[in-house]
Amino acid sequence: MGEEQVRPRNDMDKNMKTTFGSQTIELNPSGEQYVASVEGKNVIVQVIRAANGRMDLLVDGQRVTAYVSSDMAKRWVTVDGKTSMLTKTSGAKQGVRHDHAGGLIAPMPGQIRSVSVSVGDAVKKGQTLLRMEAMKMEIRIQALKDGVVKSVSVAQGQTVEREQILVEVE
Amino acid sequence: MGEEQVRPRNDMDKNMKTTFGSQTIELNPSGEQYVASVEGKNVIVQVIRAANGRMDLLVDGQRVTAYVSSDMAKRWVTVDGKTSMLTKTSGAKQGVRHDHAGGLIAPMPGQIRSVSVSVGDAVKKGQTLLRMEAMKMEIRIQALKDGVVKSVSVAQGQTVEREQILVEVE
Amino acid sequence: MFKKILIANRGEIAIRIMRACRELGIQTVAVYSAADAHAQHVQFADEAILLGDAAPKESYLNVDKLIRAALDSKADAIHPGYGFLSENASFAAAVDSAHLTFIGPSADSIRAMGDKAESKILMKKAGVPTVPGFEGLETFDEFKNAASEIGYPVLVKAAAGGGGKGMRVVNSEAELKEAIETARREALNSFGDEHLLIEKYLAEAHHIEIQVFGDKHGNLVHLFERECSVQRRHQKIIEESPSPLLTPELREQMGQAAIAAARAVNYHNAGTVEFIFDPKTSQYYFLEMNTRLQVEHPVTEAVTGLDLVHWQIRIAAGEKFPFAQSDIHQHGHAIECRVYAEDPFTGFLPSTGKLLQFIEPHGPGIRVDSGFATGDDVTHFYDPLLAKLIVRAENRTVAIQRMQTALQDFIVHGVVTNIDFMRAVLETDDFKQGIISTRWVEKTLESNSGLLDSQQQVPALHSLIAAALADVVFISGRAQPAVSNETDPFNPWKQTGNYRN
Amino acid sequence: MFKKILIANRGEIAIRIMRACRELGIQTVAVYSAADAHAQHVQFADEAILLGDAAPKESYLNVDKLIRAALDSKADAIHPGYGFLSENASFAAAVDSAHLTFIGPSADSIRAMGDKAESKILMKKAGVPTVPGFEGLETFDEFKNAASEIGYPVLVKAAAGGGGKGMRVVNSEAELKEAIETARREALNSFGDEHLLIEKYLAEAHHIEIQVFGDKHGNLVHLFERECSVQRRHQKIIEESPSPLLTPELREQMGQAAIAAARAVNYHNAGTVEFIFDPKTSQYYFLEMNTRLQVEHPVTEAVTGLDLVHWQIRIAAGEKFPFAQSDIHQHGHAIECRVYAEDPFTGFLPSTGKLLQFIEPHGPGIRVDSGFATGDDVTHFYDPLLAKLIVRAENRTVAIQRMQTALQDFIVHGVVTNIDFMRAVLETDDFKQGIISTRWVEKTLESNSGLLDSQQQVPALHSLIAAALADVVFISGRAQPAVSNETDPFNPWKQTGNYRN
Repeated sequence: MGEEQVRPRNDMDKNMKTTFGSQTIELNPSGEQYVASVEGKNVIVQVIRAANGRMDLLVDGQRVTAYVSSDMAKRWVTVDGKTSMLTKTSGAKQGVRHDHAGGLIAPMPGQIRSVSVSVGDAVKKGQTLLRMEAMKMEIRIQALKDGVVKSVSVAQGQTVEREQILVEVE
Repeated sequence: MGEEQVRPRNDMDKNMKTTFGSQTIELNPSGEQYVASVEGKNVIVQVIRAANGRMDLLVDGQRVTAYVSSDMAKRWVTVDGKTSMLTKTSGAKQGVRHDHAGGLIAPMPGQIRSVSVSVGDAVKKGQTLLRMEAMKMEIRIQALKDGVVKSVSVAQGQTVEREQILVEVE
Repeated sequence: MFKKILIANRGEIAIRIMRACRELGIQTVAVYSAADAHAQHVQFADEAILLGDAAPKESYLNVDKLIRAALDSKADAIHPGYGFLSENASFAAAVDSAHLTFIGPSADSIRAMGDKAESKILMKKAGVPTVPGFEGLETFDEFKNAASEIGYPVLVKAAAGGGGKGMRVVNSEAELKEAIETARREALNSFGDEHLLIEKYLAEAHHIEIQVFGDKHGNLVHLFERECSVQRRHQKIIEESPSPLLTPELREQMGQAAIAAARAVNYHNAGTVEFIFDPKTSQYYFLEMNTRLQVEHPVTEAVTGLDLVHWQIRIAAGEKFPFAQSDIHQHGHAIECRVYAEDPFTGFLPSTGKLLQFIEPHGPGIRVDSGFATGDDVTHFYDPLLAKLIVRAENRTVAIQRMQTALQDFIVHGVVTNIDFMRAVLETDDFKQGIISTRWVEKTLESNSGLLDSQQQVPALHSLIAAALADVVFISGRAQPAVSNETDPFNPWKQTGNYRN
Repeated sequence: MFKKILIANRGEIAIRIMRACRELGIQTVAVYSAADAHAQHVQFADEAILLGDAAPKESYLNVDKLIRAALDSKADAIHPGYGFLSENASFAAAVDSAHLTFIGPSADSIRAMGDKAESKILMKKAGVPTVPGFEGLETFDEFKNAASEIGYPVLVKAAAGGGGKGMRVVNSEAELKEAIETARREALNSFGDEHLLIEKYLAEAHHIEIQVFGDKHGNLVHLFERECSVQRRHQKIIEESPSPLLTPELREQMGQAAIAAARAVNYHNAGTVEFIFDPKTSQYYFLEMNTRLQVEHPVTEAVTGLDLVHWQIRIAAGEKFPFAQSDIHQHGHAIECRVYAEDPFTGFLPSTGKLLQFIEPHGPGIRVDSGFATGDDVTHFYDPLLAKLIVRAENRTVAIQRMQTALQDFIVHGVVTNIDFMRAVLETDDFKQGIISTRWVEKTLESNSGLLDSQQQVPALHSLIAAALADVVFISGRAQPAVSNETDPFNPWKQTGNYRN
């Protein structure tokens, strides 16, 4: 094919297993290529070139260009113009994000404008629990279900970070 | 001015003298700035930002953006859209390039097409000494002055590098 | 001509204005807040002046600091860009009083059009068609009665407003009270004025606007229309020119109506007259006039070949138009996509973070007006517009194809963007047929039409492979990189410190 | 429409063609020589096939290998670009024989225009004005007599040639013999044919060419002129449209002459009819017809709004023009500057090396067609064209201003370029007045007019300071960088291995 070939590294000559969310992928070095296994399906992968966060691959003979950036456990990946954000998880840590199922988190950094409920209040699905302001917009945080307020973690005027828990409803 | 200030490094807290061709510049750290001296003239230099080969400077209060790349002793510098190539020289090495005053060097890599003179030949200024081919063009190497051929370093068909000496005339 | 212009703005529009200044041989002064010390617009300018803290009131909205910065830097004019103080009549007046030139219309023109209620009355007088509705209401009962008379759905919106802020659609009387309260709060917060007006909400309407331009010698021309109906949260995301809906006759009528609107307020410099267009009846109604440069002005530049910012500056300096209406033509087709740091899956809430990768597309007919670069932070302090992507082609079909490939080549990592969403919109039959109305995005998302499904939540096989391989190929801090690439001596991935793990 | 196209070329033109293919939904196959394994055009394509060694004969000029690559990759058409095999009738015929489509004119059209002597005879028959001269001469005496009859200065040039190769200006009989010998050698070497023709050399002439385009259904249109008189070594470096010299009447006459020339050889697809224009008499003479896409085609795209490569592909696939001559207009003004790796101080000899920095300019009205990126090698194997910089503006004055700032923003380190030289040319009164003839560069340099002096050989103070500071600020391998910049996590200067010292 005349393409520059990239050899898997020696210290990598064993199977690598990575889990992103619910999907696990295994990479097995094989000569100058990798065999990638996902859900029992195998494909042959060859790295043509990799630099500046861009990889040119041959996947089962098909040329694939991918951009990958890394931030902690997050991987931003763009293939064919589609961008996905994957989060690397170990088996044990899976489901971490669901711990906050009853907790309402700040969708973005901003400032709390008003808090309408207190601990112990009964709330209805869709009821506005608090209002915050971010990027000059008012955002209403509403109850996702009927329930009782278990905790209120913020007060009016307070600045909050993205994904910070604001209110928990049980 | 609210600009981010960059402190000269501690291990650099002494005067630095650099010579490019015939010009020598001295940089003296002074607080958070430098005093640059060229031919007895002093200017105050402050580094606002430096990344990816680009520097934003304040030179006597005037904002200057410069791009600098380095290759061995060469420095490529672009300021206000003007690009210069400077060569760092020590005092001892100055004038190295003039050693070849009588020697004709290849202006670019290429192949020798024909050699028209031999050692001992008398040549006239402007006489074609050899022809080379590069980038599909024929380049004639001509004598810069009347003289006698002292050496011929290449033969027909030979591939030559840029700045390789081809013929010397005395 | 001016020697030095201060640009009282940030981001892509500040840079776009500075480019025009450079081409005209004019020095530029950037202003910035503490959050923007490293911003691209600061790096682009000849001089840069810190205004204060990140909060707009301390920086980009602070009239006194801006005037002082202009005087200190010996600028002779101020360009306000769009947003911030661009439609603030007091700012324009303050610039005048400081013996500086405001690059825009007169303070009087801004004031006349700034109050949506008053301007509507003015337009009725000038014979420009307006949407059925009422101005100057105060009590809830007045609003309630007005709404009943107009018939639901109605729209309440800030009299001083623009850009979708302080605006609410009300479908029934039950929603009216909260809508009025929220709109008032947003209006007060955004524009310092809580007055609202109420009008008929045209559900299937298109938003079509006409660019107008006047010099200080009484010449007024229009530069044709922009179709801006692809909106979410009442804010435009895709604009184009020409509009697929207009016939030459309608275009001419609306152009003349826009000129009449501008003439009614003695307008000079660039302005936009926005119309609501009902495709069923081909009726158009004056919505409001934006007395400033518009975000989507590049679409007009692409089809007319005129540089609107050059002309803003030249007009402000007193030049006369060398052309008449008959010299101006629309050629080809242009589309703009606004690339926002926002998440379509959370109702388009803004997304913040550090840009880990920011690669702009290039190619014939492609223009990118951007305010960011790899490594920059997208903060929650300001509008989440990352860049505007504009394509020009000989017809609408080719323009859509070109935009699709350009969006595909636009790589942004570190914040969630609307790029994939816009690709999905461009792919729909509705867009291809040019029949998207202003409520289309909202309705289409509500009806679960697959607009978001097409952006698979489960990553494709190739993405998974790439993500897993990246750790092997790029992670450093080990013996040596798995991939050596001699053509790339500056490969940052070879360096431990760069892999943020 | 085609499903897959092989591009038998490299560099910027290969990428430009691939962009068009992508927009039309067509897969692309790149070909490359061993020297180009890392080249940008290889990275841009959907597939890439190695042809052979760096020497063109082993790769980009190898007909058999190219046809085999097209068949192997199941391409259904080949686009030849410009240069290489683009005007080789045998190649076009071989593509046909392999049941592939050649994206260009027929082999017969190429052949008819390929021989400069024969085509001149053909043009005389078709009523197209030609330069006084003689074809079909063999002996030195024949040339000598012809030259005397025409009157010195005369031009000897390759009958099969183009692009300035195998071409010599002869000012007196004393120079004639060596000129003929050199031209013959170059002709043989470049085109495999040593036949020469001789004609009157018009010293103050302009080079003005007309873009023509034909479909396979007999429709032929012209897309107006390009003024290409800024040349060094008989090769263009700056082109523009419209030409400052042409009146609407002359433009129409030359357009019709170009269509007549194309019709005489049953032309379809894109072609260019080159004319010599004498500004004193406003006479124009047919020079040659280039039966391919031209380097400077973006200038025409900018003023007509048509995408020439799209249309090349669509015409080759059998489509009919949906427009007539009267639908095509020139709008605004466009200029192209060819950024070459060449040194104006050594008579524009090519410069080779690794690109240490390659930053392209961006902005409204700016287009860059480039084949290189930072880290790439510029080798001596191929043409030293790095990129084409094209600007579009509403008139010539603004276009020149825009080009000046764009050139200023084009940063190339590692090879010497002609950027500063082109800036100096654009700055001259002669360029501003549009009176530059094809010999202007040569004459101006000979007369020591300061064109090169303005590019100070002694670096300015600011450059010296920057060069000295770089070692302090950027050199790593020491404790830690002097400058920390949090917005730039990938700063390559922080890394020892990247500072090439």
